[in-house]
Amino acid sequence: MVIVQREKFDTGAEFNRLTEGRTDIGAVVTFTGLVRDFNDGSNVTSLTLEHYPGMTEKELEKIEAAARERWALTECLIIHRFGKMDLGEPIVLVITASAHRGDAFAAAEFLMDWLKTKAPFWKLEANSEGENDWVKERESDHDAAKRWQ
Amino acid sequence: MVIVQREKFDTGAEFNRLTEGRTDIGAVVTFTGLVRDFNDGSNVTSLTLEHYPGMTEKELEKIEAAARERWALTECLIIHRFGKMDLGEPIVLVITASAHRGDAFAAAEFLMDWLKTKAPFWKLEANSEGENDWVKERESDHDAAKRWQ
Amino acid sequence: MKILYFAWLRSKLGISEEDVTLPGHVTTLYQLIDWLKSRNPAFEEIFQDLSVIRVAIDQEYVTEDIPLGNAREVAFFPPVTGG
Amino acid sequence: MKILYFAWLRSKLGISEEDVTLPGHVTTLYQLIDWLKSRNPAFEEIFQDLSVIRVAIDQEYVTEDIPLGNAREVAFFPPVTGG
Repeated sequence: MVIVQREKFDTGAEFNRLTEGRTDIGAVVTFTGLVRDFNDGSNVTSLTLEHYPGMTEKELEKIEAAARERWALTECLIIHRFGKMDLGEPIVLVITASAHRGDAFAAAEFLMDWLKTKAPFWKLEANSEGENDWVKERESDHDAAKRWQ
Repeated sequence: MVIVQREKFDTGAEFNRLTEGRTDIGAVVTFTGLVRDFNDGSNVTSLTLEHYPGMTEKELEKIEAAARERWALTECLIIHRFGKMDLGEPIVLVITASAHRGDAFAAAEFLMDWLKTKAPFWKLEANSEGENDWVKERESDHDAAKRWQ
Repeated sequence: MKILYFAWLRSKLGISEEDVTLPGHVTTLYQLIDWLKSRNPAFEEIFQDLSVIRVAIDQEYVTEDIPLGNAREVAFFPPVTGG
Repeated sequence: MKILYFAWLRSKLGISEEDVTLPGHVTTLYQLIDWLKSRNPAFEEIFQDLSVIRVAIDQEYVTEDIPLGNAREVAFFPPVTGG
């Protein structure tokens, strides 16, 4: 399932919703990305995420479908926020559930790597000098995504 | 931190406790292992975990220290239960927090791989035929652990 | 045809979208880009280095010069930085 | 010296621990195993195939025949299966 929303989410509540009453899940991996106070050498004071409504959901659904094709997942959830976020707030959540831990780990990493290079989101960082900077793409994200080709 | 306990734990509550008020964490990975109704071809009805009190804690602390040496972790938590558990109950939790997702993912996988091959726990499965079987070690767990040598 | 701009393209241009009617000689993506550039120095500037621009036609990534066909929506944006 | 048994070793033997006083000629791990086996067919059986047994002396893994020294606790158990 794919959810794109402005509101905060609660990783623990999503974990509980997903595993409640299930006895066929052996392994659950969650990845939560949070707004960090430091990036590429500058003090971040807040983050604003812009996205491409419509295309975002489609891309995330393609990424989920690709993960489900590659690994045996009993559950798969992607939540990505947009809008303004304060330090420490959650940005993105990926949960993968499987009978075995190998599949859950690999799928969660894959989802994050592809999401980072394919989902149409853009980060605008406000820093302590009062500037607003569009975050640059990272070479390391592209290298990470190449692992899955 | 390492916790060995009989009581159930709540992945979401542990996640919240660990990230509360923090602005230096960019990425959090959780792994939760749950009691599954099926293993190696038989229907499981409950699971009992035996462990070696004293040595268990020491081994888990060594595993945590090894992870902290290899990756830049801002937080690291391992909870492992012992005693009788019903289907769907959580057995083990690993949480890793870092500035970057690569470290958090790698450390969580490493912790689980080493824990599976080094921490003195033994699973006794009760199945629907009324039998109690000690779970056999898995070759795949040893192969997974070898990745980190 | 609707043209969308995101992130620094949007902030540099000061617009997030526009509706355009293409002249008859504009039938491919690269022709569209050339035509957009010809209208205004601000567009000339943002399309200066196409290696830093990503394109989606009707919400699907496009990486080469393809015919626009019946496309209803063309979006221009920088490499993505979400997650 | 305290000897501990876990998992199927414990269930086959019917005991989880015992206190033993070693005879003077038992000074290494393998000598200890031989001595334990000599006492009783149940022990002979569990120690039949040492490749399926793991050993910890004073809560540290041991993989070869080492002197027992002042060890206070020796544990025997199958390969671990937690997590």
